[in-house]
Amino acid sequence: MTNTAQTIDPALYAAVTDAIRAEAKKVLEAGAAAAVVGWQAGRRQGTAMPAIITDPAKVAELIFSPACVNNLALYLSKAKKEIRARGRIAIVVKGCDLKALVGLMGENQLKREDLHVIGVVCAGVQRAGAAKDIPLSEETIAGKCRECTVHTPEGADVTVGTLPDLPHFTPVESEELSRLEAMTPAQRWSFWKEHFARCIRCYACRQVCPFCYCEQCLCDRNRPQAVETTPRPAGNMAWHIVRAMHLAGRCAGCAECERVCPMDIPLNLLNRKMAKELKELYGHEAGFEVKEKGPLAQYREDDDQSFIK
Amino acid sequence: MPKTITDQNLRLLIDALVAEGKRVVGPRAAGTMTLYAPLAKGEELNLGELPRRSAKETFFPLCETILTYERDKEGVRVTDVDPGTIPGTVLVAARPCDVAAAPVLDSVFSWDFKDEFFLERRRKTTIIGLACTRADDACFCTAVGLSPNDTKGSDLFLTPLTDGGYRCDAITEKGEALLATHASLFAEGDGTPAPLAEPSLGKLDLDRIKAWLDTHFEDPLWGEIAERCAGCGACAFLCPACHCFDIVDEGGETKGTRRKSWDACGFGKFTNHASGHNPRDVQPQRYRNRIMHKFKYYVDKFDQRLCTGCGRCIRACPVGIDIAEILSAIGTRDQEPGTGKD
Amino acid sequence: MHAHKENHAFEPKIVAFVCTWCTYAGADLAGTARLQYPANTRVVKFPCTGRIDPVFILRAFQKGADGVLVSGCHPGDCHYMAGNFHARRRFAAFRALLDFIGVDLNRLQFSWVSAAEGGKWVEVATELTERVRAMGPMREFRELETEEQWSGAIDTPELQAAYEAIP
Amino acid sequence: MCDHSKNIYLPQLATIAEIVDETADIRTFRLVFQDEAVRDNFSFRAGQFAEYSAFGAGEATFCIASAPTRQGYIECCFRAVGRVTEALRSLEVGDAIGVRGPYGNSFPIEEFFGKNLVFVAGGIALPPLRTLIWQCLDWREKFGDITIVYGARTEGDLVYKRELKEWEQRGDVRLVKTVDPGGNSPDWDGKVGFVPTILEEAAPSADNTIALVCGPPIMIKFTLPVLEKLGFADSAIYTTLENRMKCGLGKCGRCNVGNVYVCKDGPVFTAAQVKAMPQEF
Repeated sequence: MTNTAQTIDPALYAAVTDAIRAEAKKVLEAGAAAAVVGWQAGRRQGTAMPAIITDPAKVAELIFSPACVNNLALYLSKAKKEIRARGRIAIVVKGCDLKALVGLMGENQLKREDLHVIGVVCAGVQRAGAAKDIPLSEETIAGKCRECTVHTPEGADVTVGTLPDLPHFTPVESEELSRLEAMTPAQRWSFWKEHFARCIRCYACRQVCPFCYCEQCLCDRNRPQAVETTPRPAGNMAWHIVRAMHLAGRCAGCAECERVCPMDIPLNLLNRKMAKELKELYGHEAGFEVKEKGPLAQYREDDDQSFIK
Repeated sequence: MPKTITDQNLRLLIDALVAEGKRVVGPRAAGTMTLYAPLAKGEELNLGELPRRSAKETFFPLCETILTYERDKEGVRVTDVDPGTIPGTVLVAARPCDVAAAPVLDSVFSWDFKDEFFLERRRKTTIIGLACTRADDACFCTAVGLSPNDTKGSDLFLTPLTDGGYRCDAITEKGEALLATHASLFAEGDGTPAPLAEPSLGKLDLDRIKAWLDTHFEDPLWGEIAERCAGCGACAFLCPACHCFDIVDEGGETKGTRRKSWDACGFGKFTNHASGHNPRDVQPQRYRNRIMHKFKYYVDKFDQRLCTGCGRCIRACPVGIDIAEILSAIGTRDQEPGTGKD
Repeated sequence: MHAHKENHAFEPKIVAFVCTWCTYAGADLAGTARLQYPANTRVVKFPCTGRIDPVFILRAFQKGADGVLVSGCHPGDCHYMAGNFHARRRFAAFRALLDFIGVDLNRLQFSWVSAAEGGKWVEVATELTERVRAMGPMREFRELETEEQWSGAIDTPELQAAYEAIP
Repeated sequence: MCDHSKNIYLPQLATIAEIVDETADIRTFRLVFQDEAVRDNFSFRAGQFAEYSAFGAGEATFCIASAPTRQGYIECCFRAVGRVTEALRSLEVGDAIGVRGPYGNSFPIEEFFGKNLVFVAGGIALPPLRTLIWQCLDWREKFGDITIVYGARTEGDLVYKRELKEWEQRGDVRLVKTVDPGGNSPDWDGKVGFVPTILEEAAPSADNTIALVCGPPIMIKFTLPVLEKLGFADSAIYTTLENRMKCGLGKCGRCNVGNVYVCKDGPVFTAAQVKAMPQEF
């Protein structure tokens, strides 16, 4: 996988688009799925948004492009009951999205047999706020995609696309994680304090997260109140700590929380850190295999307890 | 008589206002973005891009204290917040779409009961608007009846000139006064205006949209749009005109603060009753309220619309919901009353 | 690194979250045995360490604790079989998170103290109290508590005073 | 606290003078304003509501349940179901709470002069009518016949039990009280049946009569057709709506039903008005 050009060949996306449409048409016509959850183009040039297609005549609306950033697993979580109520759903997933889907299965939120999974080979998607230029480049590719290890989803009912040679990208997320880890606690505190102070508590991070499907979020509860609801530095800090903790060992790393943050808070850094810790401590990693229990829902008698007196 | 001001003098004006003890709020770089924030000096003014959050927080803070309380054996003591203590402010280089929302919000905050937290901030703030020379594909001010050089709400208005300076028009007495006190920073004349921004979306027929909304409380459209809505508050919080808020007590039983803070009608718990009953139980109902409030309810009540076409909700929506697209669609819809099916 | 901040007036507030079966009984034993330990510790009793949500630890810091002690039964001794095993993983993860956020972990101590270990309870409580005393007050969360977004900042001295009085 | 505060969100302090447990979970507070001037000058109309604060928990919205004709105090009645109501419930006589109000519109009582009145209430929804009932009883000569149909799930769920007795004993009111089937004890002396059924049985004349209905949505749903059958026009039927509110002042944007702000245009509406609203409550 070497590529001397610093861009990604857009041919992949066009090929995948065709394949998604064909597969969608097939499953809808055969009645194998009541709806296909995929992406469609937005009004603005170079944008895309989630699409729920039920009519085989409309499959041509489906697309795959570097703008197809959304993790559609969100639409199969308990938070979106109406969609699942339609019946068997076909869903288009990138590798990172599939990990979330698998996580939801592990948490008994979904049954594999209720889904028709259309896996797409993905070379990367756009960074939030990047220019909508084609092809995707060092400038415009999302941070998570620079060090993606799941370009090709595994275990889907059908997987479409062939991965082109990819350029080498600097792994900015890992580098940023290392940079933070090397800081003193006081430096890290001021780093996060500054970021969280900008938070406006729109909860976009929570609402797009496939794993934030609780009917009653702890942070919306007021008897007792665990986290202040006002967008002040104090409550913001608490909210982001609680969010990161509740996703620890569950997060599949799709980085949607960070992408959607209108205040550009690097939320995936927290998720990455927790994923790294849980891998080191308990060997857990989000993947394509359904696990009955997450790392914080199980234990071993010989787990590390060097931090306990 | 029109005046002009150089970019350098605009920054000196900010320095002078700060020196007078005014709070000067304007676009300032904040990490990866620009935000409206207090400027310590003119140099901090950052005119490169549209600030990520609207300027509404100048009048309607994200969160503000409305009282503090203390409770002990003697009883309860409440400390009032005097809205009169709000500092004199100059909002500088605010975009027309942000500024135009302020007079619209005056209506709701002043009908019958007067919300002095908002109104006092309005009274104490002088607004220097700035025409836009660049629009992106989310901008649609012209579609909702405004324009990149609309002076609605501004006290003083700056129009960029080809030479990098600005033409400066006093719109109100407040603006005149500010101009007069700092006359030495301005020059006579009007210069050559730089070409204005040209938002791409055509003018919307807002009356037709209103007429459709009047009769389509129930319509399949709401389900179609909002099926993908994730239910976050990004659109409402970035919007210059959204003004829903919550009132909460924070602190303990013995001491604490009552605060007013931004809220959003897209949140599931927004209208939830203590009993568990929720009048707007599903996302399409909530999204409908958002559109209805902006383009019908507020029009019915105050004859104004809660949208200035800034495009922030379009840029920020995690799932690509595009209000301009929805309005265009509504504008071309059949005006026959709804089917009654949602 | 905080040791130089000598402040004799400073009495740290230590919140101890303990399980009722082991550590609470251990602390009780310390009391009946008239063992001395600093009076800074406020004990909050739980049925099991498994019930001690990391949010409680966060909340304690937010509400003004200078140090937090979490203690329960030794592994294998849990009254509910595995509560403390589950808690152990959760605490390990939460510790890492707090550290990454920038909370000095010297303010947070976990321990296993059985019903018979009154002496160990005294030792753990004393050690944490003295360590935190040397570090000085936990300023980070307290400062956050008083910070406002610029737009909502309050300017009257009266209100500022009333406001600062809020813990 | 400043008398001339410009802060519309600032409550007045009131002391709890009396607590009455109406049922196992419904409680009445009698409140006396601490500030003498406020105590003397506080005036409201039947149907208006207020925001009551339990400091530290927040504010909750209830109607003012006492009659405008009774001065020197106000009363509110609430069920402990949420954060604020539970905090209120934990308070004792002598404790202080905050009160903001009165807010909203009211029953147009002047328009009822010379008419017969039928009050229909279910469960905890009697307080919004009780304020008007007492005002009408205090001004008894201004009205024709007064009928009160009040029901609850069980005997224990009836509120204002002492007053029900008083109304029963007065010669100038017809009280029909009922409990749902199975909700009665052996010595229950009222009716057994759902409110709409009992209303139909009681069959008050619609002639020159105003009906005032308040109760859970399901009761209202079945009561309106009964009233229609009895000959009541929608414009002669009044009800009160309740929605989640925060400001009570027409600002915060959550209590609206369509373009109607319940806190400003309501809470009192005629059935005709309610039917014209989008069905969103």
